[in-house]
Amino acid sequence: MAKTMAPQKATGPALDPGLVRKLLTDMLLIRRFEEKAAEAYALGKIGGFLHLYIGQEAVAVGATSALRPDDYVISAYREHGHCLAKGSDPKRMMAELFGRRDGLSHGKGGSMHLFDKSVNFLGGHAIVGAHLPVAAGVAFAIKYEARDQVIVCYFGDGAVPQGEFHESLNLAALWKLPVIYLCENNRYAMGTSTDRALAQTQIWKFGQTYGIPSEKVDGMDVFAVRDVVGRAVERARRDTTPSLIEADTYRFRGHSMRDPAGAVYRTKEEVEHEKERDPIALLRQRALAGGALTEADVRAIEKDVSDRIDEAVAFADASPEPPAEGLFTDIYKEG
Amino acid sequence: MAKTMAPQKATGPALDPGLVRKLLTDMLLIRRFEEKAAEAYALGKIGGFLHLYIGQEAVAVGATSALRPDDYVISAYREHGHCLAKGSDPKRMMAELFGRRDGLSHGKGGSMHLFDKSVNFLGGHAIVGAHLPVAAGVAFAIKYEARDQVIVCYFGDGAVPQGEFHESLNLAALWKLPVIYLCENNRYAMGTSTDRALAQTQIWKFGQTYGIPSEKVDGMDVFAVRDVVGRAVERARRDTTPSLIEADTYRFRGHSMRDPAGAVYRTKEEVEHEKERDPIALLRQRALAGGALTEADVRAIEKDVSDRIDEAVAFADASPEPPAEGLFTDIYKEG
Amino acid sequence: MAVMTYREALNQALREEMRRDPRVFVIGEEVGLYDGAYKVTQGLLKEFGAKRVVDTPICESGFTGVGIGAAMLGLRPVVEMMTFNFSLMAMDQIVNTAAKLHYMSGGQFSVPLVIRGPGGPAAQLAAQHSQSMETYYYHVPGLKVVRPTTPMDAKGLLKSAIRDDNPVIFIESETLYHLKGEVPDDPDFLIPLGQAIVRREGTDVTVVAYMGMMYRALEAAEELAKEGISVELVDPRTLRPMDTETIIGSVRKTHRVVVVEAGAGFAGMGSEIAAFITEQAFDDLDAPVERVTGANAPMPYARNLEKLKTPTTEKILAAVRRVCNANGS
Amino acid sequence: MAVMTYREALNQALREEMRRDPRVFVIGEEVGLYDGAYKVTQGLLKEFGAKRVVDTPICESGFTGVGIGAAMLGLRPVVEMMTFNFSLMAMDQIVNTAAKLHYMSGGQFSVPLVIRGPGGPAAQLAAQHSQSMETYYYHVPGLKVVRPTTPMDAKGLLKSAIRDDNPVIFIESETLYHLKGEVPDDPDFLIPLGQAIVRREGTDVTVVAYMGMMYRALEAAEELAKEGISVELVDPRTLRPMDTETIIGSVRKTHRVVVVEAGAGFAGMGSEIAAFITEQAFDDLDAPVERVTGANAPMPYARNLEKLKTPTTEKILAAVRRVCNANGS
Ligand SMILES: Cc1ncc(C[n+]2csc(CCOP(=O)(O)OP(=O)(O)O)c2C)c(N)n1
Ligand SMILES: Cc1ncc(C[n+]2csc(CCOP(=O)(O)OP(=O)(O)O)c2C)c(N)n1
Ligand SMILES: [Mg+2]
Ligand SMILES: [Mg+2]
Repeated sequence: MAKTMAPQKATGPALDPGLVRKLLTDMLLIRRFEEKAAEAYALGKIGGFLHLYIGQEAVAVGATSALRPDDYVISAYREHGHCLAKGSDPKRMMAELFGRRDGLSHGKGGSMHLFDKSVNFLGGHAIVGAHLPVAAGVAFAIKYEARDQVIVCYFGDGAVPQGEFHESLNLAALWKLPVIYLCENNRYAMGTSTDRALAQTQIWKFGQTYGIPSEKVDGMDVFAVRDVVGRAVERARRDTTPSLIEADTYRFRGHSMRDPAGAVYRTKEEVEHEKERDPIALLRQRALAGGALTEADVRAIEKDVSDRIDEAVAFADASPEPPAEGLFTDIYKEG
Repeated sequence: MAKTMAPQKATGPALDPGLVRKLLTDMLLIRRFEEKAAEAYALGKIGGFLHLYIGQEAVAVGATSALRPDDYVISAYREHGHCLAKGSDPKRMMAELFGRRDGLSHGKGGSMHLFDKSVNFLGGHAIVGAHLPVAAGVAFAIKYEARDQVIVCYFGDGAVPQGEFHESLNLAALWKLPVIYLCENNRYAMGTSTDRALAQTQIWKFGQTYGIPSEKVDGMDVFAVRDVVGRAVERARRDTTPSLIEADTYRFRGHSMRDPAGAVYRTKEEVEHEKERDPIALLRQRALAGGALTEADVRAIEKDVSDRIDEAVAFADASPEPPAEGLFTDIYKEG
Repeated sequence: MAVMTYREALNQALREEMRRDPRVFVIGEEVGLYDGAYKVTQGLLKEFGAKRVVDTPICESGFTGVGIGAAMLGLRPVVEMMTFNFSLMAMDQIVNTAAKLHYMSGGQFSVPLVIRGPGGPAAQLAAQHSQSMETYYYHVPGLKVVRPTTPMDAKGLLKSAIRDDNPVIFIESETLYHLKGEVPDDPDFLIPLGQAIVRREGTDVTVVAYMGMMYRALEAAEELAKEGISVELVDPRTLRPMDTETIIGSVRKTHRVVVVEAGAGFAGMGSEIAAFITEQAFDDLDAPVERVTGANAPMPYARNLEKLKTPTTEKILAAVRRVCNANGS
Repeated sequence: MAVMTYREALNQALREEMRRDPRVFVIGEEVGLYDGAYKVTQGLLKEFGAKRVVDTPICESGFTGVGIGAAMLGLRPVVEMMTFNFSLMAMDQIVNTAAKLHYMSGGQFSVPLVIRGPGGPAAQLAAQHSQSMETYYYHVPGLKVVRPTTPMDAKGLLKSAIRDDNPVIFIESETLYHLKGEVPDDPDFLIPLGQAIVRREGTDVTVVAYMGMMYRALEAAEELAKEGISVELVDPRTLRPMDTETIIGSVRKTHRVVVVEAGAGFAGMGSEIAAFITEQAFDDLDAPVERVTGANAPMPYARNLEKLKTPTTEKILAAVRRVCNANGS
């Protein structure tokens, strides 16, 4: 019954220029969005915790490129990339980070709690492991109503030792729910490397035990992620089969803005070495080498993305504080 | 790193009459204790929930026979057998079930919460799954103090879908703790059969994923259990290696006294069929066939056990109610 | 009106709401094939099938999360906790996710979820299985908390809870399941959340109580009537939102209050009731608000100790007499 | 006496107790190699090694259970919750196992365990990361609950907690870690659990507050002194067992009380304090006990809303003025 596979490397189909453009744009959008967010944080315009996704962009963009707009996505607190990739408006996202009225949640959620119903982005959850059962519940509802959507649930390697990971895999497998659990294994949960947290560091293998199709993928290769997730989506859409995918990736920054990148738990050399696998650089290189894009195309994309992000920052800056009444609205939904 | 084995059947060494006598006595002691407890429950002398272990005696007795007296045991709420096998006094146990002053916990714990420090029996825990991390903690302390004890942690198939099972296996494996997780798979958690609760019904396989030595054993065969646990104990004592053991067993009675045996979730035929594997009958038969015991020996053992249990009931009956002050003692340990 | 047990009233509420709205489903341990550990869901599997009556493995956190996720998509799950003691396993899901999603998303998502099951003192189930769990939940903004005392309330309040767009903690009582009472047949009979009820009118003293304690308070009230003390009995029914108005109204009339609760008193259910009464009606009070609470101890197993743990009618009587003898200050 | 931060005082307490007793060890997420998410355990790994400073995977229920098991065997674990918000994941372990083992075993086993970490409002961490968690625990028989306000208390109370034979919930404050104060050097300096302290003597009104709220209350007291209102400030320090005597003593002197709490008020920390004061000192009160509490809402992210959520010095001032203007009834 267990359908398991050996770790997957990128497959190499001929590149479709339209697709490449889309992927590169989305990855750059995330990168620039977060660079600007980091600046704003330094200026005190963003408060609380800010967890940057920089380095992991290929996962969100590759995965989302395999989804339909009406499919669902849910994530943890390092979710800017997932939310942007799903098609959320960077202006409203940035305004949320700034804690402003025009933010996605009118400033009530902040960086860790982005929600965008208009693109079926279900948050933004800051308790490690807690959104995994919720994802199973979304898949349950999809199946209950016999719809043909799927949900992708992103989570970190840090959620794997948490019991809810196990409860969720069991329920998803037992009830055959159309959920794709996508673990972004960036090797660390804060300062804890996977080998100090897990007796089994090959995370995809946990799915095997439950008979869930389980694969590992190079999370720096946007096409590889797209392929693997694409297959999982197909299975889920066809007959509500769940999947577990482990994407090998790396965060280039610290855990949050409060954790310097070159922290005690990993070496500068390791970080520098991993940066050579920068997923955006890899895609750009491949696009140019294969002729899918020209240098001019890339420059135009970069310019366009920069403009959109500048616009987002200006929008956020101009948005007023949420009104005081906001403190007491949305606690309960009124009849 | 994963050391895994195929399901184990009984091995067949020549029977040691002393050992056979001990095993049969202990199994009968549990059986009679519980039969009398059931009677007392019907008479209203025992209240609350009463979960009988009848049918599973080979597991507790086989496992404990592989332990030293100073080893630890911890269990869930179906723990009379584990507590008795560990050497606790049936008189004080019965008095606890009766809610009397001379009970192990002076009547404060009851059937689901037996504790006996004098024999290193650590309870009696009624929240499914919750004692599994506690067992890891006991093993942690053993290792911390560089002692050579081990702990056996009994739990049901119903605890496997609970997240704490997963958290415990991971910690035990990651930190290499001398704990033996012994799952008594009696095929049902209340009215839920394992195939309706678990995507993976071969419970021993969960240990594999964590690289824990994992085995399955016929839980109706006291020698087979003794062997498998014996090897696990050896590993744990030698170099603090944890183990997961799945013992195939069956409860002959309902989930508790409130659940009639022939309930909706299983057939009468199934129950009758399983009763043919009665572990006590099997042992008796084997002992007689192999010449380890004579009919007279068996009768003497039965008589002796009956007397001890009658004594236990008389003791419990004669013990007074706990004093009213007991309500407020033992809430906090005083300096 | 039909006479039925509290258990049957709950069952009928579930049945009616499931018939009315295909988005309503029941999920939890033993709710289907076994017909419910306490038989509240009896017959539902047969009528509605396994799609809508979902047996779960033992994983409170997991299946509560499933309820939340399904509710986010617009279904209306009724999650059964076999007993509320086990809800501690799902505490994070309830407090950090269910209660906060609507707020954190700025109103984009809501969680129309009911979590129901028995809670409170049971019969000799000891420390881990016999606890008053409402104390853990009624503090939490974003949750509603209901404790129905009668069969009629059980039905009317459960139906309202299922139709409510917010997460509702609905705690029944094992010891009341067999209790009989009149229950309206009308499938649109609802009791709104957030309304207390005066169960017995009186003039001398207000007693606030619910669930099993209400019945003991009633007994006490009848006894006291013989002594010429007229007791007004108020049952909050919903603990959050609390109908402070009805309670304060009664206090302004009687000037004396006893609050009864089954659980351990220190920082328990009655603390808030005592506090807001004093805050809002201080000048109307002729005596301090007295609390009659369970002993400040875990629940012991032994029958005699268990009896000492839970408030008796005698303790209520004594407290009422005390506040009535206090001279107005 | 040395001047050090609250964080350093906690660190020193851990260090001294670990030196004193080899059974004491620290366990939790990031306590070792990372030196603690909030650096409270800084340097401990270096001094005591990985055996006694144990980094865990993220599994609050699991490692809390490990603490309980180790404590049953006589070790004295100090479990760090990275923040107390995450303790909801371990709620069942804490409430159903740690708090009840001693009782259920009739005194045979005990659980000398400290669970510590920051809790309470933080800076723009929003609904899931910024909550006053003491409310969930101080109700539970079998637990002790401590909230230290000053560096000296942080040290003296943590040392007592570690030496205590019972499970102690020890909730620090993220926003106070940098606060400096005098701390005795004596490694046997202890502050007993269960003793409140009068932080400022006064005659007109008693203000009960702790942690961050105590500092706002102090500010208010100084302001009020200028108006001729003399405020007595009482800090309970330990919430369970609560030193009701000291608090009641102060009330009998001042006849007026304001209770301040950071968390959402309804059924929060202050409810019990208000309730027992009224119960025990009703005739001494010249005004109802006022509660100044956090708004009854989840914590919003936006800075301006966050400010509105938590009680300000202004709100305390207003409440004190109100109770002082109330005429004795
Ligand atoms: C239940 C819980 N425990 C602890 C934390 C604190 N915490 C926040 S993020 C984090 C590390 C998570 O790592 P991982 O899941 O690998 O995600 P990554 O940060 O690498 O994206 C921890 C421990 C939390 N938010 N929730
Ligand atoms: C956390 C929790 N959920 C639910 C229950 C109610 N309950 C008690 S026993 C039980 C079944 C457990 O089955 P299993 O673990 O297989 O043990 P067995 O009864 O077969 O010995 C359930 C659901 C509980 N005690 N704890
Ligand atoms: Mg990670
Ligand atoms: Mg079972």
